[in-house]
Amino acid sequence: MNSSNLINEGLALMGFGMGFVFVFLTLLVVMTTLMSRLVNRFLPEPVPVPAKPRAAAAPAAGAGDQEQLVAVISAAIRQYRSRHKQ
Amino acid sequence: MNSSNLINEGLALMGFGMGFVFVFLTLLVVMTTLMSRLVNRFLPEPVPVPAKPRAAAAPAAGAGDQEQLVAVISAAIRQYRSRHKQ
Amino acid sequence: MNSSNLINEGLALMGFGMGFVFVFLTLLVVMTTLMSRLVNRFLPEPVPVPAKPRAAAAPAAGAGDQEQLVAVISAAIRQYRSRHKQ
Amino acid sequence: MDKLINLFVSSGIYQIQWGQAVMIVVGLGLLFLAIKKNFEPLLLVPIGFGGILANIPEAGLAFSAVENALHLGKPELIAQIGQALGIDSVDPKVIKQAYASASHSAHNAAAAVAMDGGFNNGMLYNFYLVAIASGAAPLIIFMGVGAMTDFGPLLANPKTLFLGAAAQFGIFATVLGAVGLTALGLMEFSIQDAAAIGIIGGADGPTAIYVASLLAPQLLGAIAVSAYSYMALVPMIQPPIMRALTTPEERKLAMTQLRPVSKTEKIMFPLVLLILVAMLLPDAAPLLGMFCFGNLMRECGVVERLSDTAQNALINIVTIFLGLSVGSKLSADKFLDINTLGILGLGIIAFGIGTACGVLMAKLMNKFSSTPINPLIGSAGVSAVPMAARVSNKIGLEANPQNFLLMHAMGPNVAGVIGSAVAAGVMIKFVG
Amino acid sequence: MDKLINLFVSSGIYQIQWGQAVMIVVGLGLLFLAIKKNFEPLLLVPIGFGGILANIPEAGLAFSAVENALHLGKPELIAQIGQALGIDSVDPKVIKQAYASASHSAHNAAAAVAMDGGFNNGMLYNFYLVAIASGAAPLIIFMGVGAMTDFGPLLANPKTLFLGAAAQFGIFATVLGAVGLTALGLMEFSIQDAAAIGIIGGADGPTAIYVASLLAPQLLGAIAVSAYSYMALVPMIQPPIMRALTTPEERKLAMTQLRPVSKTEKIMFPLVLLILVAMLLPDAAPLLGMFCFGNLMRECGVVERLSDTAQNALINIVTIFLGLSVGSKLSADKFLDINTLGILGLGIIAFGIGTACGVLMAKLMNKFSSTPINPLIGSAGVSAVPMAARVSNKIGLEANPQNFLLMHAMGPNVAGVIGSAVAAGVMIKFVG
Amino acid sequence: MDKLINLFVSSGIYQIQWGQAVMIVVGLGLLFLAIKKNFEPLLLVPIGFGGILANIPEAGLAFSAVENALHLGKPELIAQIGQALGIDSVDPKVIKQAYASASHSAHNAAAAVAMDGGFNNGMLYNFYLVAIASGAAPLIIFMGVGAMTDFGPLLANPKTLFLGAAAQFGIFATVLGAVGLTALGLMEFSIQDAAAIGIIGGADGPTAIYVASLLAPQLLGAIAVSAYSYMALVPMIQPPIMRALTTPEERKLAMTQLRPVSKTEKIMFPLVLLILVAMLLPDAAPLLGMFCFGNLMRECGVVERLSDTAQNALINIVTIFLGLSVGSKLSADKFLDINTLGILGLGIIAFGIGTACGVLMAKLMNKFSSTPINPLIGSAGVSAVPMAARVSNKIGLEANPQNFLLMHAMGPNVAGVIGSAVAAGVMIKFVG
Ligand code: NA
Ligand code: NA
Ligand code: NA
Repeated sequence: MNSSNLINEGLALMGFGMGFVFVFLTLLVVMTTLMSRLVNRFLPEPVPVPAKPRAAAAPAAGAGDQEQLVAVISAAIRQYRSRHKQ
Repeated sequence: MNSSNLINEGLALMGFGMGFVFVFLTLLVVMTTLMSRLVNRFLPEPVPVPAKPRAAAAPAAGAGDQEQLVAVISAAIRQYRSRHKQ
Repeated sequence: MNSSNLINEGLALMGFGMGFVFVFLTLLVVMTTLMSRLVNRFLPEPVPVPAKPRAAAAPAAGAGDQEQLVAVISAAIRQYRSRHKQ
Repeated sequence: MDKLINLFVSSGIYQIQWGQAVMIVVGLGLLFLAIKKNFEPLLLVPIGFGGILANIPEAGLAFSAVENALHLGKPELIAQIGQALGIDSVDPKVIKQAYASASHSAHNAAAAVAMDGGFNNGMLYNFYLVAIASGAAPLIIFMGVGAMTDFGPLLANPKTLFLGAAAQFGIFATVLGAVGLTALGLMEFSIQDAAAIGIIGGADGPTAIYVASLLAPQLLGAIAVSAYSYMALVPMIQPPIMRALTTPEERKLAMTQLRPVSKTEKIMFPLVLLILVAMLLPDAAPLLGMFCFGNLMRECGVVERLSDTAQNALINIVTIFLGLSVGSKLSADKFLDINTLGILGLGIIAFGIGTACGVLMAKLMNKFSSTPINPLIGSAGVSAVPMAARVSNKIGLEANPQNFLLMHAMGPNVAGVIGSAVAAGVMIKFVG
Repeated sequence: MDKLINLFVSSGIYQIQWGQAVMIVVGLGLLFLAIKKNFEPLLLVPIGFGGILANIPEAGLAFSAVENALHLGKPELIAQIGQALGIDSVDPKVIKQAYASASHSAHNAAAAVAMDGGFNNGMLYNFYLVAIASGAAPLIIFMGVGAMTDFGPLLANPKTLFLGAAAQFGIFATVLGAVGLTALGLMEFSIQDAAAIGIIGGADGPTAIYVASLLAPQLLGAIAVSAYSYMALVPMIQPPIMRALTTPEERKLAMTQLRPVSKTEKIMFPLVLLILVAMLLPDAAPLLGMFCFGNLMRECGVVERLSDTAQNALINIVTIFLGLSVGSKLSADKFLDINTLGILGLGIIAFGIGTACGVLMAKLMNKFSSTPINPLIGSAGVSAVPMAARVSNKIGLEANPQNFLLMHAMGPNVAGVIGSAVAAGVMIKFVG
Repeated sequence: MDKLINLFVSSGIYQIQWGQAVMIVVGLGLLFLAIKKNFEPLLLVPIGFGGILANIPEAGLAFSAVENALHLGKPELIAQIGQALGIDSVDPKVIKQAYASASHSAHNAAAAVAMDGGFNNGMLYNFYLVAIASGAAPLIIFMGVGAMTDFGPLLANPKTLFLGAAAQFGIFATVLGAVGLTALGLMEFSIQDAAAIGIIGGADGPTAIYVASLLAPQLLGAIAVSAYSYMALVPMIQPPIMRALTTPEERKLAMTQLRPVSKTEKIMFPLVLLILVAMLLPDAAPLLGMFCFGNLMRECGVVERLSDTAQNALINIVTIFLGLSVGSKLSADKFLDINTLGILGLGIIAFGIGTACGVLMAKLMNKFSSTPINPLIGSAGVSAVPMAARVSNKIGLEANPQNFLLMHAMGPNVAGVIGSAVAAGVMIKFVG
């Protein structure tokens, strides 16, 4: 590679690189701000979850958890397969 | 593999499997019970071995330990070789 | 290998081996003694370095450290290259 | 400008496939269950996170060099890989199938071509090779579990081993269920698949992962997720079954206090178990051998520092990589399959049947035993240590607030671990 | 007598080359800086020691089996290695070059010939293969760093992410500097080399090592030494630049107190970041994925034992081997090169430009922001956590003894870690 | 029915060979010595347990894929393996011998055939490859030992290094003994075997394992068991020799108090030792390099977290796998050999001669030294840290209850570690 090519590559890398870093971090600012707002509106000041002993915490799981688990995954699979009919 | 074959395989696996699990655990019950009886008869209520500092514990080893070590291993080797004469 | 050869090898290994071990450890005695003398003369009774919290310790590095780093390494490279001119 | 387009074209937004998006949501769902619902978080946090990583479009973290080359490589390279595998096709899908069933040598030849072409194994794929394909991680975790297990209650009442045996019926019933579903044409499980699925009923994570990695690696993700999820759900799954199969009188039954167990007995037990394994079922030797080794380190009292490390630093390190490696099997093409639903369904059936058989066995033993046996401790035979024993205790306390069954239930509970490892050995022996 | 001569002829004293002696002194110098001047000792002690080991004459600890065979083997063996690499020469130097650029298969073929001839990889070379060439060690350390990172200050003031972005300009300016030096004929860097050198400006050790291992493994030693040395020198490099670019009034600026951040936000943040990486820059997925995973383990509160291990036993073990492996790249033939000087020079420029851009960005943001932003926190955007934030705090206290900037500077400080990992992903994408 | 028969035919009870049964008993014996007699339990518990695992019939845990294929494979597969090794025979025994002495490439070719045939390395064999064949485990343990070693007493009185040198005579006398036994036709040891056996006299476990893995891997099991057993027996072996060679007056001799040693000296010492190794004996560089690295981490005071990890989590993890790997060499076909008895016999002679030479050297030095040297500290030169130093102290106290020799004996004790590592380097250099 001759040297002007190399310099061009360097300039391109700088341009794209800094551009991408700014775009990425800007999006991160936006998404983080949004996330914080949503969390503070819909899950406001959550009672600080003390690391409860697990024995106590586990049974607290709602009775519907297992149906929920299967339901969620089966919905996912159904939707996936409906798109990928062979 | 056709499906009846597969079912047969499943049934065989279940039969042998559960059978083996029960045989194995029954033997374990027998051996464990036997072991506990032997231990409690011949090594009754061993003075609870406090994790002695090793310096103290090591010299407690009987003076015959080294002969014992060599004796046991050489007996083993002798017996083995007497069987496997080439 | 016939057995007298093997014995000779063993004797040679013993001679060279013990010789080398003594030479090595003698040199280590000499160098250690020398090192201790140098340390005790030129870096006498160093104020016991308490494991300072790093935050405090780091800024204590003299201001010339960075020039020093580059200088030392560049001197090394220069000297190396002057010898290895292709 | 080319570069900008290139950047966008190879970005996740442009390239993401529907399945990957779905699986990222599934991964987030597992994290939610682990973090907010306390579903076995030690495993499900790494598994869920690994599942998300595995589905990042274009990153190929969960794929081997060959898979990455087939996805991104030029046609000539793909054709070369096909040749290395001994097939003529240039269709990546065909080649991928051939690769999945290739012999060790053909596998290596294909990998060499892919690497010569500049492709590499993804990070998670390497973790999988080292942690799971080698068999090491589940065995090391089992050693740690052994170092955490107290066989005292079992030694005080060895008969409870029968409860650990009975509860394994869930495993084999599930095998039958899996082959039944296949016979009915609803699923497509081989006998190996069925055996690996059945082991979910053993309620023992490392055993399930070990067996699945040997018998049905392509199902490993679904099997591990299912096993750990249902273990977390034991407090929901078991009580109704236990109540249905027992009368209030039976549940009130008080058991006689356990005799003290001497140190020597505890040291001897892992050795007795090991000898029995050596004599009867060599195929269970890796699993139960490491388990007994961990337990011997715990009980012998002269290697505390090794025992501590096995229970802490080592098991934690291995858990992190085991979890991420299992997550690597949650890539959309492997997980989003009707079989996964079958596995989830069969898994819960296995737990239910195992629980029921344990309770029924306890009722039977109570009939013939000189000392009373509360049927509620039978359900602990499925293992899921120590959750199942706690469930027995809780249901017992509901019936009789003076009746503490916890220590009594720990016997069948640890017996269940042995029982499912034995069942695993039988599976490996017969269909491995 | 033969043996005695043989012993002397193969001893270090007889065989040492000038370059090896110089590098042993350099290794001792690094140890001096680490131990007496507290230059990032956790890395520079193993690196310096590894550097000495790598230069022990005749020991070949840092060399592969092939390199050792080329150095010590008989002519026939050397010729065979040449044939395995597909070249006709019997000149070890020519063969060595061919080996360095050989394909995966040719590499393996040469290694097989060397091992058949009785040569083996050196100890440090094996460490390098396992720790760095596999990519594992920097990623595991990054996971540990994630587990040690508190994103609270960043979440309280997300705008500070822009400071972390601006400071990455040092990276790309350095790339330009490296290609400039090459264009002027002073150095010989490829664009890959330039990119790897630029990452020094990210002030983040594991990221620099990860990128260098992918783009320019032959420069890895110099890049790692440079990165860690300058990170240690941050308290010397940054203050003059910060003072030059700010007025005393600006430095006195007090910032409003940070709002409290909820647990849920902290749990969500690594997931938000992960999704963004997944959508926009898959090439940064290994680095930022492991970082986010570590942070999620820290914040989720249900896997403390894994988080503890990631922050202690695991990261320490990996650091030991990472350091020794980096040291293996300090062998004289790789390190004593004019390029190393270029890397050292460019590295410090990168730090300076990054610092300056961070400060200038903070001044700009202060103009448009509703709440005041002290420009001194901009310099923390280069990362070098937590040293750069401490520098911001210290310079701030000099100007206004009531003004504690530490927590405010932690936001850009951790943002700088994300920023340089993103920059690393871009580099890998475009020139990898 | 077939399956039942199959299960029984492949069970341990049916298949066990006499040798395996014997070795299981030997393994139980080692566990007994470790647990009840406190014989170096940290190593002998894993070694003994590994020995049992290695002898489980049909499990093949200690065998490579090729060995397993030769034992269990069909005749065609066995013939193919023979071809891969370049021999025409179909006799598994002949093929096994060819495999044991095959070149690296032939070894790999045979392994590929075996794996294509569905056979895999056993678990313990894999542990052995990673831990010992790679050389890593003994070196990492030596690093940890370095991090645990205080060279203060040695630095206060460097002359004691001569005692560490003299005690190595046991090593070389044993080499001579081994070749003598071979010359007499009683045993069949090559010069490599003899060298590896001699190292038992170094009374240093990791050094013995490292040397044996390089020079005589087939004897590794017997050498390691012998080394650790005799180290545990030091309190029995040494006292009679020490008493026989000294007069009561000599034993009463009081030594002058040791001067304090500065921090800087302690930091410099590992570097001085490293440089000397680099200049004189590159073959000892891996062993002594890692040892010095561990010691530098300990003394430099700036990397406590690395030093802690090297002394705890890391050394414990490696010890577990090192022990199991050594155990894998206790399979009946390797261990139950007349040579093993020779090794056990020679090992104890080595300890005895080393002890005697140390004491005699101390007596000699006492003649020429300005300060008094109690001959009892000479025996500590065999290493076996810290047991041998404690023995010196104990025998000294018997003669003179006011005379505490412990710290004086620590000097030769750690000198013995250096001495045997140097001897190991010489062995590797000359016969490796
Ligand atoms: Na179970
Ligand atoms: Na940065
Ligand atoms: Na020694």
